[in-house]
Amino acid sequence: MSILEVKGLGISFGGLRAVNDVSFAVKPGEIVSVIGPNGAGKTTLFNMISGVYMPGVGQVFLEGQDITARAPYLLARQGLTRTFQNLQIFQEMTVLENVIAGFHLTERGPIWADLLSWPSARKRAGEVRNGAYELLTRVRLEKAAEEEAGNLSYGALKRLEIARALAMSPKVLLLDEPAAGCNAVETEEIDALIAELAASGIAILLVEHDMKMVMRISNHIVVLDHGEKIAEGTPTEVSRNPDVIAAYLGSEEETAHADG
Amino acid sequence: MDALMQFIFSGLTVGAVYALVALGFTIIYNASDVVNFAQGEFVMLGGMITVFTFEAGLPLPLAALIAIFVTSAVGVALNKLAIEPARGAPVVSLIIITIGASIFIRGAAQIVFDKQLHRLPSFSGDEPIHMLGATILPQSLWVIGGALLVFVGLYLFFTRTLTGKAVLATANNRLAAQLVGINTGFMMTLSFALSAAIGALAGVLVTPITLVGYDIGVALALKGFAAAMLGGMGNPKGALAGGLLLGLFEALTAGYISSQYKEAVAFIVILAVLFVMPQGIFGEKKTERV
Amino acid sequence: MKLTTALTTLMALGLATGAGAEIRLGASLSASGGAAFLGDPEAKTLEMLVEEVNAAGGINGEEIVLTLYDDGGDPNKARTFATRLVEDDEVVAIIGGTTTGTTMSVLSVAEDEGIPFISLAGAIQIIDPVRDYVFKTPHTDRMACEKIFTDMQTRGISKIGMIAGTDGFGASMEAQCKDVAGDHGIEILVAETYAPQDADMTPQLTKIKATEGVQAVLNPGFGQGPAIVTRNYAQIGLDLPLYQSHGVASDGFIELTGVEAAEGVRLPGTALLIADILEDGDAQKPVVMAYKTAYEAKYGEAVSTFGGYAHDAFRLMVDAIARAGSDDPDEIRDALEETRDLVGTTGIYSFSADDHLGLNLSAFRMLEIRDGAWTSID
Amino acid sequence: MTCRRKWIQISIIAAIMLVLPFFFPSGYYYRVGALVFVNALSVVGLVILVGYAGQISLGHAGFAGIGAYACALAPTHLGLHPAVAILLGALISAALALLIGRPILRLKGYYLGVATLGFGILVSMVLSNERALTGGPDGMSVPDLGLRSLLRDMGWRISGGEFWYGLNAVVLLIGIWIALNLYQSATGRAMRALHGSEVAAQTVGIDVPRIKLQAFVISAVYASVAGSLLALQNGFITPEVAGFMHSVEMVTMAVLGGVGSVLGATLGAAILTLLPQVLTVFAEYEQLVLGLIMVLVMIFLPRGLLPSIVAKLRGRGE
Repeated sequence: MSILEVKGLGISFGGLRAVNDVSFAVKPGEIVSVIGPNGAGKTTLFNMISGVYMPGVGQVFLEGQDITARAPYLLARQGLTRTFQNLQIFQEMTVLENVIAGFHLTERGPIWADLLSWPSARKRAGEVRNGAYELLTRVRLEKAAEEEAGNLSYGALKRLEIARALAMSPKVLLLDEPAAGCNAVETEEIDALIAELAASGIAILLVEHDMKMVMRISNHIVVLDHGEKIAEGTPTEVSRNPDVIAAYLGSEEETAHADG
Repeated sequence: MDALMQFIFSGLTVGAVYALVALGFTIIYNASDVVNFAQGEFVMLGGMITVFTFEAGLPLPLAALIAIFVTSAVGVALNKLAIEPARGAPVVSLIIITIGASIFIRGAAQIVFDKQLHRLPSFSGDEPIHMLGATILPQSLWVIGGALLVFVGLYLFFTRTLTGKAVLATANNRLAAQLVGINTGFMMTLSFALSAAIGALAGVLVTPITLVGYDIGVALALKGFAAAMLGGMGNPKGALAGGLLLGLFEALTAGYISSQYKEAVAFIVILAVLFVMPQGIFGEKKTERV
Repeated sequence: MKLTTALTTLMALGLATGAGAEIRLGASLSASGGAAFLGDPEAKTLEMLVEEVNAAGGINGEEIVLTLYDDGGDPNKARTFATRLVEDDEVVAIIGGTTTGTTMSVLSVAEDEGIPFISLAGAIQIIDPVRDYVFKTPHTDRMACEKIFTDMQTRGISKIGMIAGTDGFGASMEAQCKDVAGDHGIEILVAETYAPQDADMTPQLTKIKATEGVQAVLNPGFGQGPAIVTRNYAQIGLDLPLYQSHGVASDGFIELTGVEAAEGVRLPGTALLIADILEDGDAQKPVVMAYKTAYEAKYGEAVSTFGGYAHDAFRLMVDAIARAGSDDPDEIRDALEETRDLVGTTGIYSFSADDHLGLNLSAFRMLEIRDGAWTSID
Repeated sequence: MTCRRKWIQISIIAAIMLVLPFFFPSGYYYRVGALVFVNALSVVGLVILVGYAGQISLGHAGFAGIGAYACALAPTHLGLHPAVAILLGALISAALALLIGRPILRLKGYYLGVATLGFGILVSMVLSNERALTGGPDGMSVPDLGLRSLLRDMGWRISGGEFWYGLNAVVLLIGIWIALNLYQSATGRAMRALHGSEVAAQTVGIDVPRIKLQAFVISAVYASVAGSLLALQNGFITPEVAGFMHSVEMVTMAVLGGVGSVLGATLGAAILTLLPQVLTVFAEYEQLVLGLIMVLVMIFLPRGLLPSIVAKLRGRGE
């Protein structure tokens, strides 16, 4: 039984079809990667699934429930969350606070209790603080806990985003290029982290450019080109698919021309 | 019917004043993403300098030219001394800077000039023109014509000239603009000069109708800002439409509903429009990239 | 508690050393802001007159020290400055309050601290009910309405339209006029308003023009509004008599309006405006001429009624201090209340325990603009 | 921020409030102090809206106007005690903020600016035009709070200046305490999170419109209470209190001092309240100097006085 199911999803921007009729499913504990050349519509697909964009056609199901175009914060409350390709960090908060913010759903209480620093509010804050430390340790950022997040390196911020997403104990986690801009060591760390998360039962949907990583950790791969799904299958199946090879080669040629 | 025409003439006259101020907002916003709350002071300077040079004995056209030139220089100075050094500051800081600058200019004007009200003679006399059962002053036609002319000029500038497109590119992505060889610093200077010149021109045109004093800028800036936002900030079409609409709302409300609440009605309309169109009438909807 | 005692000791010390060969006067005026049009000539007048009096040897040999603050028309600031004048600058009397709002703020400080205060604002509530320490020099706007309505009656006008500014001056006078119109058999058929910085009033005037039976139009307001109203009035061809208020009683008004549009406009003004054509026997002529000549020579601009209010307030204060022979605030207050027949630019003042304005309608002169000049038609 | 830092900040301010009067040469300084506190109160509210949640308001004086006129009107028309009127004003402000906040807060940046500006202008217009009720532009008087005479009956005689200095100080301290509580709470963190990135805030389950609305309502209540206190201590109120310039003044105080920090905002309020008093020595150059200071601070200390100074000191220390 799949936890996340995408059926015939599509969207157009000003007459241009960015994504067209894409369907696939993710099971708990599974790592599904979406790959494709630049501009294939991967991030747009993510934005539709996570409620940032309203899909033109198609549906998204979470645990069998239709969640199409539902606001992101409601999806979060149902256990679906994501990270971002261009980082979306709470810059002026400390690293620890960023993760605590991820515990929002656990921590929130009546506003008057927050305003008056009522014991219940302080108790809640104390609890999530410990949880946040644990998560920071897990992504090895515990030493930077009190630093302003804006001061961290790119790779560290990528890990911070994952920690923040984990804070809300998601059932489905969408990771948009988690290893982009990371060095080999950092990539490996993230690699291991993702595998660990999947092992704990979280369904993971991944967009990633690092093909080695994708091939290594994915259970299932969806290939997009010009907004259309052109192939789907296990890493081995996909890597042998002639359409996929053509799409990648073609796009590289185009890129070469554009650069020249 | 005659009354309606009179209300419309009044609305167009006042609306053209707002539109001229709003057009000034548009240029600077297009080049720098800054809403310049000192825009009203440019209008004031245009009027005051013309009045004082004219009273000193210079012919009116020459006095107006001097005013426009001096005000442009003030605009450039504003950019160099206050806006450029604060590049990248958050919106609130920029609002404070331009409001601070407007207080400064006003403070200087009350010392350099005076605190009295002044008027210029109308360019084509005071004999009202009878049209469609209503009357309009020749000076109103000057103002309306001025607004239209500035609008057409700006429209062509931004869509047909390379420099105009370079100004837009500067606002859109400063770094990218620099990379393709646009002198972004010059574009900023140019847009402040142009914006100040348009403000000063507005001052020259409206002084025979609305009179000028050192403190007329705030009210004008507020109305011009509201008009620009109504039309959609950054678009000359929006500035013109926003200004004229705001003027018409006020005049028609004064004529048919209540003169006491004409501004209230105007603002309620603005709120309603923004509720439906959060980017104003002609504003572009921005899609957030994440 | 200790604090309080420490403070009072300190203040007592301050007072003791403060009382020397000088008389401390305070003023809070709106020399900038929306009412700068009024406050600016007031401030200039006070500064000029202090110089004048000190040059002539001061009051009973004591020099006047004027502390003048610009409250920008903000009542909150005015109150702070009033507190500062009383507590910190230790003045013995205050002149000021350009607008009714600022006056009301200063007034409560003056009353609480027992400092005589002469206001330069129009509203009747400043001196009605009479407060111990509060006086004022301008006519009330109610009197202006009465003067205008009386003139209308003599011309056989009984139905009028009104267009008023929404600033304090316009709104207050509009309300007073509505209040007293009935007493003079005047019916207000239509009442319109405009905001102080409006550029065009033709919609409102068109409505008035379209109202059946209107015989004249009255425009309470100050600043550019009345000038634009008068020009729009001519533009849409309204040929009914137009009455303006004392708020625009200055030569500047004719300049801003233009000679043609201003022709025939009537308003209640003071002797100051027609100084040149006052009859030689007129009691006010020497005072008015002296002030006008000195002011125009010093500042190079025409005198206005508002500067005249400050002039009168200063003269009243100096006269009272001289008669009191002391700079004790209470004695100055008593002397002020005993003022009899002091000739000012606005009128001839006589205060009493139940009249802290001391002017009657006779001080107002109905003026008409003819060929770009003021003429008296009383 | 830890709990300890919260109490350190509050203690510092309380200590300054207590010590200052020993250096006051005259009763006028109590008046200025009381004004500083009242302005600081509304600015602390703005810190929550602008500093925490990253939203703009150019019409917050509208709420101050509502608070002020509640204290002027409710006692005469409804027979309420002025102290109750403060609460009534706060309630009306909160309700109004709740009502208009939803549609307005969907707007961003300058569009939000013009919408809030419009709200402020509407309030001041109603106050100014409904002459029969509000006395129009000339304003109306406000009844005495009665607390001072109560103290007098209890044998504690203090001047009006001292009374308002003390009362406003206490209210401001409470206001600061609440703002600091909020800062380190779930709600406050959610506000700061959406300031950093609205879309990311959503992905952790934060109901962005709701949290924005909460910030708007809370800051409206601050402005309203500050307006009430101002009206009560002045004993007289005009529509200026709701005017555009007052809104701008509030935002300027917040930004000048450092809009992200409660302490900085308090400093900003102090400086901008004191400035016009100090600048009287410049006479007609006052406006010129004021404008110049605003521009210079924003250019050279873009994060506001306090945060910039703190950052500089830290930089030197390291």
